Amino acid sequence: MQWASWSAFFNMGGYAFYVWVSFGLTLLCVVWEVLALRKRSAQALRLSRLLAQE
Amino acid sequence: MNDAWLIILKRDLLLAFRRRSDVATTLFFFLIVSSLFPLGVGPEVAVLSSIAPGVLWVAALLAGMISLNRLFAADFTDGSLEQMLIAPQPLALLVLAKILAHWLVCGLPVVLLAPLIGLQYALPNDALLVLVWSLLLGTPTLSLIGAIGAALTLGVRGSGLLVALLVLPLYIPVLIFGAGAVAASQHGMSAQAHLSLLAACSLLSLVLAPLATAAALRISVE
Amino acid sequence: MNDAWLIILKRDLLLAFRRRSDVATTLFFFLIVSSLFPLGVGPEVAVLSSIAPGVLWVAALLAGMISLNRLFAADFTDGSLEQMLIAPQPLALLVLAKILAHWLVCGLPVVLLAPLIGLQYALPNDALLVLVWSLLLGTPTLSLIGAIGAALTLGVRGSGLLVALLVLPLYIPVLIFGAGAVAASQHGMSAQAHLSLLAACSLLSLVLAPLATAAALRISVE
Amino acid sequence: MLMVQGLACLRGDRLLFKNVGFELNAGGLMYVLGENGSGKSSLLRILCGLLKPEEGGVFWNGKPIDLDTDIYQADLTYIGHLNGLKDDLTALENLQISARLAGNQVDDAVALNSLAAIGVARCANLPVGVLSQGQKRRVALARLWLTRSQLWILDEPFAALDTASVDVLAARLGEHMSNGGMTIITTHQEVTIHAQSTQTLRLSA
Amino acid sequence: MLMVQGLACLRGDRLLFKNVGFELNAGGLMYVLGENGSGKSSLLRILCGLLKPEEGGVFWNGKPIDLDTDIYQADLTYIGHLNGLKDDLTALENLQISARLAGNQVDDAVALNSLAAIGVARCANLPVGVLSQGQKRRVALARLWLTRSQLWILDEPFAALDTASVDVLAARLGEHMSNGGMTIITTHQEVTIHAQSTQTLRLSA
Amino acid sequence: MKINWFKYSSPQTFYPLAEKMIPWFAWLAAILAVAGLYISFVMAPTDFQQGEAYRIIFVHVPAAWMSMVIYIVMAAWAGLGLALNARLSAMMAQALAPTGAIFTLLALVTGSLWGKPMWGAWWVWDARLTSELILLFLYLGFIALQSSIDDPRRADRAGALLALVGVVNVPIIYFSVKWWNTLHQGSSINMGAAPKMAATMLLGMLLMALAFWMYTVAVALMRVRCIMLERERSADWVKALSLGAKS
Ligand code: HEM
Ligand SMILES: Nc1ncnc2c1ncn2[C@@H]1O[C@H](COP(=O)(O)OP(=O)(O)OP(=O)(O)O)[C@@H](O)[C@H]1O
Ligand SMILES: Nc1ncnc2c1ncn2[C@@H]1O[C@H](COP(=O)(O)OP(=O)(O)OP(=O)(O)O)[C@@H](O)[C@H]1O
Ligand SMILES: [Mg+2]
Ligand SMILES: [Mg+2]
Repeated sequence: MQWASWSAFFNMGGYAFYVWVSFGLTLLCVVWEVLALRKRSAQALRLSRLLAQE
Repeated sequence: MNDAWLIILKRDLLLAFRRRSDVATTLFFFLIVSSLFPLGVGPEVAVLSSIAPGVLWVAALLAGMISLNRLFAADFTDGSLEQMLIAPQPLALLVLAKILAHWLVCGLPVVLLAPLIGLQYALPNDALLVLVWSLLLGTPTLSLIGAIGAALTLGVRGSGLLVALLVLPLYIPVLIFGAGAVAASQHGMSAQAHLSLLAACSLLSLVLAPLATAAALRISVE
Repeated sequence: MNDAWLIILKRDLLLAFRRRSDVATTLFFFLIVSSLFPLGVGPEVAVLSSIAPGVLWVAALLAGMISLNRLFAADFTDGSLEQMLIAPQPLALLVLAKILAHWLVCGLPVVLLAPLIGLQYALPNDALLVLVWSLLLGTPTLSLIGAIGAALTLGVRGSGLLVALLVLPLYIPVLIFGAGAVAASQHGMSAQAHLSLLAACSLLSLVLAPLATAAALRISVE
Repeated sequence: MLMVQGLACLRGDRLLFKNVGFELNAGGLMYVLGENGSGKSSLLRILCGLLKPEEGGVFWNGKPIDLDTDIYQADLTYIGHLNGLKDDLTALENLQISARLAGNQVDDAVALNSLAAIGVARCANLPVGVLSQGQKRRVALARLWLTRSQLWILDEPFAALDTASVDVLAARLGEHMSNGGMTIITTHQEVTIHAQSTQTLRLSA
Repeated sequence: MLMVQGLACLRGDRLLFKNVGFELNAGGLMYVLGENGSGKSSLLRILCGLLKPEEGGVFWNGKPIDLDTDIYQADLTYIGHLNGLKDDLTALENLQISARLAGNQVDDAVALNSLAAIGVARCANLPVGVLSQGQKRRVALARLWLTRSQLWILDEPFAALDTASVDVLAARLGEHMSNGGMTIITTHQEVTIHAQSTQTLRLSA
Repeated sequence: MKINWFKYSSPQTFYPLAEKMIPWFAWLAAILAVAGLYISFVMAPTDFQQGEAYRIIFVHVPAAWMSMVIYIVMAAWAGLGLALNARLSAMMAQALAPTGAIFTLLALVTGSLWGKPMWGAWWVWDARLTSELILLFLYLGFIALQSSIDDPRRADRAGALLALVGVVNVPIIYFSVKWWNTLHQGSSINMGAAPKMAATMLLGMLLMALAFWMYTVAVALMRVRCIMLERERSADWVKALSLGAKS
């Protein structure tokens, strides 16, 4: 175990900003991509249903 | 009912939102062009930061110019432009709304992206700030003046190149004041004078360009 | 009868001759863009001459790119392209003829004008010579690679901007070697290595680009 | 009242027509007929003020239309060859925007009604880009159920419409005329439209 | 001999036609008929190899046309909706260039003769840009007097032609067929063309 | 046993198949990511030169790897689609592009975030950085071309051709950028500054890279399903499916 305490962990030896933004952005991209895809597929289904009901 | 210009503004923004990838191309063009220079000039930080104001502003000019054909072309081909011309509203106002939308979609993103690219050119922080301010004051003029050129070349053969020839020379004052502002702040001087001149250009073109564009549109739609 | 490519070459040159003003616009674009920089960067000779290779090459790149829409667009709209596709001749050969004509009309003038602009940037004589050589070896690659992009975007919405996005990244090696050659000679080094690389790029694209362009044209004409 | 005097139209270096004049009163319908290329669309564009005539003038209630433009344009609805629709917006959005641009505030229900009137209610929430040619045309024409302007100028409104829609549109035009409206129309088809007075203008190429 | 089997054509997401098949022998004439948008032009483009069919194949003398493309294309003359003329070149220059591109070397006199045959000899030295629609079409069609290929594919060749030229062209087509040529043609007009065998293909939208 | 590939390569059969495959890859990605993160934050020791900042390596390097791998895979699918006229291959290529672009962007951003504390600059015009930036442009060009062609068949084939041209050009770009940098002057900053990698670090990076791989597959499958729905909007199977689906 590398970390003496949670705060040391979050502090990342003074590089908190760089490390957490890196990982945070990666997480953000992943979450965003998945959500966007779910929305897109729901929208596509809705549109084809509208067309099918014609 | 004088909110017609608001309708046009909203419509154009909605359209841009529905076609996000189209919009992004202007931004990418700016990004690519401004990344070309270091590849041509070499990676030395000192040189890059000294040419950064000029290069970034030229890239903004070119991006502004190349995005112009999106301003009226679609409305022209699908007939919306005719409808705007015969709407019981002052045409110049509608034109202004379109220009505003175009700036929000094509100009503003460039303004926001510029500091990031400025970082790649190792511009110091206060110069970055001035860069953003100068672009904020200057790019509306680019859209305004460009609109005249775009309207004049609507439906003309080889309009892409033609619009460049018409519009780039008119952009030169904006380039000089804009790049001058950033360079001044880089050299530790005040950028105030340059920025005021940019603002003055913006105001002048804000008054004149919509009228000229409206007139040009009437000619082009005949 | 395998002189079909000669027919196409002659026809395109004849057409360019009949429309001389259209041709001049590329040259003007190059002129304007490369004159914008001194306005943006400031008049110091030392800075200007150190960025000259990069700036001139970037201007050549942009001029090459912006003239691309003239390569196939007219043939596409008037139906000559269909006739070329069904001619009993290898399409790649005809395409090569068109590219050659395009280079003679849009590339060569830029090569010839460049030293004049180089003078304005205070480039020394031997660097000017290398500039001309590098452009001579490099601009054909621009036309060749550009042809692929032009063929891919034929008849596509917003093709002007799109072709920039597609083609500029592919131009980068040419830019690097071309500007590198001039910069090397400026610093008193030999430009040989860069020029050979440029020539190699040209040869490679000479072999591959016409084939790719022919394939792209078949896709676009459907 | 619309009055037209001594119009001449030059396109390129060809004189399409000259000395065209007529009067159109409330409740009046006018057909403009002629072959392809005879200048029908050009005439209609002149009447809208989109094209300047080579000679002659157009007067609305006695005033030249290029003087009191805004008043004239508030009284005018023009639907040309082009539909003026955005492919990326839905039929409903398109209809509302064009109506509001012409000065008619409309809410969703009213707009939907007018789409229903011409039989494209089911397309209301589809982007116009996926519609067929005839459906697009009908979305454009749905504006005629919303507008309150007196003068309608329609360039081949029946083209690309199936027979049922042609009848619906003809009925709507008849209603407009019986309310004192005026219509100028070009068409290549035989369509019966009821009007208090009907006149025909034939252009020859 | 041209043989076509089980062709299907998809445009956008619409299936225009499927299961189209026929044979065309020396001296044969084939009409392709159908409404606007029914896929006539698309079919002709498939037959030329300009468009890939969704299904099926086209065979020339027993070989698929996308295998021995050059041989097939040497036997083929296609004139589509577009004339393939350059506005800035004269009629004579245009004609010579397109003939030579198709592999027929022609001198001035021969080219002039073929322009004369379809009645546009007087336009020979005018840039095509100043000609009228019908004259342009005739310059494009003048190639039919120069070509020696066996299979002609013509997309609405009679459109925009006046009656005299229609007769001249029909006679030329008859001559071609009597020499053992084949023609595939689309038209909206009734024109009598003499051929050893005539067949009709009707596409429905 | 003979597998009917043709059957699986038709959208109608692949659509439900992909639906079944997605959770597997998603869960694999999640498990691998958790393991990778555990190693990278808990097990991996502090770097004596770079301090804790080096932990960025656990996203940066996998992202950079993926950005390159995805481009090659995408071009391969595209080429396959072009050669065999297979719709599914072209759709896979189209589905991979945005994810590839995102990883490229992540490599750039995390690299910058690493560069600032290490080099004192967000960006230097180093060869590797520059070629990564150009890779981003190549992705964007591919996406923009496909999205501006309305006819999907044409979009597929045009995109495929572009991807192939790009793949030929990638090594050229890579070497040109490398030479460009070294011919001028020695870069004052050396990318190889990272010390010999400890085994735990390597393991962490590998796990994270595998997690990204699985994630990519899952997301590409999701996207390919959307593309199928959008393209075959008027096909009977989509109509039946959309009418059957809830909400
Ligand atoms: C915007 C900035 C950066 C970009 C675009 C970038 C890009 C890349 C790329 C493309 C790779 C994969 C190369 C390969 O595996 O061959 C890579 C690997 C790597 N990068 Fe970066 N990088 C950036 C900044 C940094 C910084 C600041 C550092 C550390 C000081 C760094 C350290 C590394 C390391 C250690 C590797 C692994 C090397 C290897 O596996 O061979 N990078 N980077
Ligand atoms: N912008 C223009 N510039 C030059 N000539 C034009 C222009 N627009 C139309 N013309 C020409 O004017 C003539 C008349 O065109 P117009 O569109 O008015 O015909 P029309 O009677 O409406 O035909 P249609 O029945 O096909 O709609 C045509 O010969 C056309 O080529
Ligand atoms: N490039 C294309 N992309 C998508 N759809 C197309 C394309 N070209 C044509 N279409 C569509 O295919 C259908 C048939 O077109 P085609 O040109 O083959 O018809 P046609 O029978 O020749 O009609 P016409 O009598 O008007 O010449 C039309 O609905 C058209 O909109
Ligand atoms: Mg008309
Ligand atoms: Mg047709």
